[in-house]
Amino acid sequence: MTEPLLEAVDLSKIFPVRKGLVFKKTVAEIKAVNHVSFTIGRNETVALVGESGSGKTTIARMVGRLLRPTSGRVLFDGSDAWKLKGDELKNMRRKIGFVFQDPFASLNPRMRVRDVVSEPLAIHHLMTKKEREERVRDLLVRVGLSKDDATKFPHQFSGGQLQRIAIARALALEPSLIIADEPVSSLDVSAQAKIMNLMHQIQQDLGISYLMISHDLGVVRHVSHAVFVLYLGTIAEVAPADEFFQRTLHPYSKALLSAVLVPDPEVLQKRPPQLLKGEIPSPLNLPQGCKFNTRCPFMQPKCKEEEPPLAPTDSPEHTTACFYWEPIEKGEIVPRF
Amino acid sequence: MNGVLKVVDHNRPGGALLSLENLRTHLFTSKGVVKAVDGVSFEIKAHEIMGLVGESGSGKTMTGLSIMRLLPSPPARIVDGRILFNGEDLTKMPDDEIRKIRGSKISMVFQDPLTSLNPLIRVGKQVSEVIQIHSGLPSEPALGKAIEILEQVGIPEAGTVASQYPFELSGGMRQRVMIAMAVASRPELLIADEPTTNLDTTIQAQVLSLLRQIRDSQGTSILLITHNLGIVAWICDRVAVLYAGRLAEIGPTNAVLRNPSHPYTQALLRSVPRTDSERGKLETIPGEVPRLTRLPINDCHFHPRCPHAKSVCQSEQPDLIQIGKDHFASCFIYSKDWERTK
Amino acid sequence: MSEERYSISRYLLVRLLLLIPTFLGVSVIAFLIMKLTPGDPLISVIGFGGSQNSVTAAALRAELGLGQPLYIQYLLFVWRILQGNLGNSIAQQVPVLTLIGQALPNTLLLISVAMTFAVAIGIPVGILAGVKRNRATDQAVRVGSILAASLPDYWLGIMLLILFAFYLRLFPVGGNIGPTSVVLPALTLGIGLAGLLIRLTRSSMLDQIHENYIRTARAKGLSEWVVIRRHALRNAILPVITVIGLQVGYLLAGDFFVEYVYAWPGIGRLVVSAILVKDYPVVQGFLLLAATAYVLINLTVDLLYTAIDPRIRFQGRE
Amino acid sequence: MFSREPKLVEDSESARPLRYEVLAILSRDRIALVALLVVIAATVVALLAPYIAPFDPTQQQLAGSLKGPSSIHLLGQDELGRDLLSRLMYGARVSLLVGASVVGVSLLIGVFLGALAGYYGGKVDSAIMRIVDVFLSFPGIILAVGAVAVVGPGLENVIIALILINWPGYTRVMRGETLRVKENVYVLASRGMGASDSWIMRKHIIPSAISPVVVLATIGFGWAVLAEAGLSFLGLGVQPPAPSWGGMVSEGLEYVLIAPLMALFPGLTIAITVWAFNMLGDGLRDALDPSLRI
Repeated sequence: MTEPLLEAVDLSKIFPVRKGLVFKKTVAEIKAVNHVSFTIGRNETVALVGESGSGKTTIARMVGRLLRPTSGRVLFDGSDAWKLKGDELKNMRRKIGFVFQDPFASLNPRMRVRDVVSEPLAIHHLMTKKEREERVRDLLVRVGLSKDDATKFPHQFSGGQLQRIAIARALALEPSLIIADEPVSSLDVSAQAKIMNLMHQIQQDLGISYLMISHDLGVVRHVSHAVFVLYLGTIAEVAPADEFFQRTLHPYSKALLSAVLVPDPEVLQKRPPQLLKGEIPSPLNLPQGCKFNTRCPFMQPKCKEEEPPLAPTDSPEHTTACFYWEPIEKGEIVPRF
Repeated sequence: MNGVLKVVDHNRPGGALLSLENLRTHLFTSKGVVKAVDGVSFEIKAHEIMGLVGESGSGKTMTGLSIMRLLPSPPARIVDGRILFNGEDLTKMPDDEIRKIRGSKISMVFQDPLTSLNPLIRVGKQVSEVIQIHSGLPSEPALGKAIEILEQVGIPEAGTVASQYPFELSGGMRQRVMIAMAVASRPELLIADEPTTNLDTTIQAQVLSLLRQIRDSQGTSILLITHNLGIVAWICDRVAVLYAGRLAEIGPTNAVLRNPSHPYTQALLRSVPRTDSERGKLETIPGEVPRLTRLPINDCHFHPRCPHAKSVCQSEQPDLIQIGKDHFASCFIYSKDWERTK
Repeated sequence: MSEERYSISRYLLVRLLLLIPTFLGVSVIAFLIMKLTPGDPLISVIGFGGSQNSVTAAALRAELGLGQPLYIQYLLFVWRILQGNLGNSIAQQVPVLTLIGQALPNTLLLISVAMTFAVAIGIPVGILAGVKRNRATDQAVRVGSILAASLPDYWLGIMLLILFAFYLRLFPVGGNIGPTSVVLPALTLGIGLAGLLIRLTRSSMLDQIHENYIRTARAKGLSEWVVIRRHALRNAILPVITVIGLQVGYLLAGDFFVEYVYAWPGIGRLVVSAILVKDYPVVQGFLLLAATAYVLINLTVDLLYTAIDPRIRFQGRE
Repeated sequence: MFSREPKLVEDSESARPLRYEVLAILSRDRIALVALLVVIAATVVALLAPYIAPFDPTQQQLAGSLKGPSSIHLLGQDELGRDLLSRLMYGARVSLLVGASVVGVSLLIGVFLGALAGYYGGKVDSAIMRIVDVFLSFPGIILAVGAVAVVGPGLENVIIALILINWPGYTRVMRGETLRVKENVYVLASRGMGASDSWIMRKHIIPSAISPVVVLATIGFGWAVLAEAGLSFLGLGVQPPAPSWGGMVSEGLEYVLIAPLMALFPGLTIAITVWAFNMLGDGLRDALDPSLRI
């Protein structure tokens, strides 16, 4: 196997909660991300899946060098991203592009499309003005917009079109990785499909890797090669995508998957969504032991005391952080709802 | 035209709780008239959950607000049509009468529960307020009843929660408070506008199941406005699909989702990313949702994006045509002379 | 509950501690503003009073430490303030505190009558304009209220004086010689304030009336009047309270034009005439008083906020 | 936040560069347009006063002392027989010069310090905001009167004094806006592309944060005109015989019972000019900036 494009090693992020108006002291900690490791290969899409408080956006920002990890390393192309300086850092910046959730928010409404898309080129002092204009036009055409859109302002576009502009901007520096944080979740269904197809096409044409953050497993199904399920900052399950959607092992993954409503009444009748009890616990007050134990229908006494490690299963590259995945799968532990 | 049936049949016994007849709600903006709702007719029967689906700009929220007579005015105004609730036309009703219906017989749950709750008032008080105005109970017993209702919608330790402010609650809890307010007076019709859009997946399932419980236990009819066809598939009995302010298709959920008949419904269903399919490309609908200010009057608004479009689609507006039992689509394909049309 | 009370008293304490740097800055400015005056202040004093002999002058010099280096003078100044001694007026040879004490009630009377008038007019009209946005009423209120806030108050004072005191003879011409004396000066101040409050109430109402929770209130079946009174107004009033508070602080001397025109014996007139004759102990005393009033009013407004808005209360507890 | 229904107003005005917004607002708001015309007229009069004023503003004509309006002296004459209209026209030069320089300099200081404080936060922020707090804790106009009294009357000193009390307000508004703007995802996106702090400030923060400051500046212009007139009324501004609006009200006060028009006209001129700036600011604010409501 070739060297991975990106390696996240044992990443953790703790946000201190400070009190006091003058002398601020840390009174609590939010453990947003706990010891998360993963790799992204070349030309591969890795999906981080989870609900609010799962830490997926925090991970994306640490990987993209927008937020400093409390501990752990990010290796990009073999070098430690958080130790790079000067030209090397600039170089790494060029290799990572970003696409954010809400295109209305991630594009400066006061800039023309031309300036939005060429902003990365301008920041890195690349190309002459004329060459940049040429490049902007190429990029717009590549993402399915018209050359003439360059002079318009963001408010003249729909959400889907704006997300195309955001993708064009991310592609401007010819990155090898694009970090996409919920790139389609604020879009209409028909626009969603188009953006996902566009991202797919770009991967095929340019050999780009994606780190895809999403809460929507339907979206994840269509784009990703590997799936990481996060719950309260901890990895619950890792599997190759094809396997994941055939066979989930962690009770949280199962619940999450079943809560995705397929638009087919018959399928839902056969396999109705499994209702979890209670709310997602506050990250300020994480449960002892397995973080899912407060809502898990299969909860056993041990789950309240010990935190299950992410451990291999009987299938290659499929790991899960549940003590009881095997008895659950065999039906030896009955769920309590 | 031959073979065309009207959906609305007032003479049917045991008929509709609510029926919309040719509702037109337009927004009069400085950029032109936006025909947000442009001739929509459907009915909601007692005890049923009716889904109203559509994408941005389809007019689904405006339909809900029209029923409640809560349109932002200016710019919105009902320009035509009737909204019959238990046989009475809501569009003609004087303000003080519609007010008696709001919150008691018809109530509404909105999309964003944080901003939809008053930030400065304790949630118990916000629920008891609606009880007080419609039942005339004094404030103490009304608060007690509010706590009872908060319990019924699945809020643990309802007494404590009642004395909290909205910002202290989670998104799911806030939406339960909104639902408690809406069902406090046991309405006959509950309009839920995207009630789960900003909620987490697992919480969404809980809230939807709560809505279904309310229907089952209280017999409330629900108009569920959503963009998510999965939600429709799970809890709706019937569904109406809107496109650019007009009804594209309407029928029992099973029929519409398993046998979609309007080309828009078909395309929409194919473009939903599903967990039970394969990795790879999705089918898409070509083109963009049209700008509502620039729509022609006499056409099928979907024709620029429709793979089957003929010239008639550009010059005439299709009527609803019956496809199956209670299942209608507004598409010329189902007219008898489609083969011969150009 | 006790936790809440505890945290509020703590919050108060911290807020009061935060005032220390502000007061230091204020004292430096109060000190410097008159120190930078070119020439010897005593010359103008002697010229002004005409009765002081050179012995008095020398004593004054010693008391104020005028011969010492600047920082010593400053330290002496702060030391005297901390003892509650604001010094004597050079021009009138009376303790500054006495002068301020005589003038303050007059100013407070003027401000409170003016503010009552402004609130009584400004808030209802502002609500009306906000509810009837962009109709003719609103536009008329808009033009009028902005005009009211744009009138130079000394000029307005003169005009009202001519009209009501000279021609119509409804009110006394100047000074504080009876209960009717306050009417014209208060009206002069109140008109501008009312204009300001109308604008503020209107836009604050507009902010709230488009919020989702107002739609929810209507969806409950509440009447429009109840929606506005019980839901919109409560949220809209917060910024208005802030401004009323700040205006009271500002008017402590900011009303001096009005006091000047009407010969009203208040703080504003006292301070401005002290400035003009370089009677700097009075000016310094006033600056300290104004800054104290400003921060105390700010603090009161903040506490009112926390009483009304639970979100702030809980942030305070954090 | 991520509403799936269309916004009622399809093309929101706030989503474009400032100059487009201003034009769009004025095209709809007739009253603000009138205000703009008043401002333009005042500016033209001020610039062209030497050419269009019928008389020399300081030329005395004792025979015409305190004469009312006539066909030659449209607004009448003052106690020294000077033409009031000409004096008002020349007075506009003073008022607008003070307004422009006070607003201009305060704006520069405020935008710079406010952006710095808001963007970097921490110690920079605390230091800047403590100073701002101190300045804001005095009644501004008294501070100005005091400052002018210290350094002596005159146009330059009035300008300096008004800047001294004006910059903190701009700084505070700019800081608040910067705090809000810097949370925008497009700022994060820019940082992700490798943008430097100075790039982010120049390209994103300042252009996006500036509109409430512009509103404040418009209203501040009116305020400065009013304040200058106040100081001149006290005799602390431009020294006689040079005309200024505030000074003219003050001169008129002495003869107010004999010739009330002498005080009336300059006062009205001040009121209309200040009204125009406030009205313009109000028009801009209603559409531009929901956050600034004072």
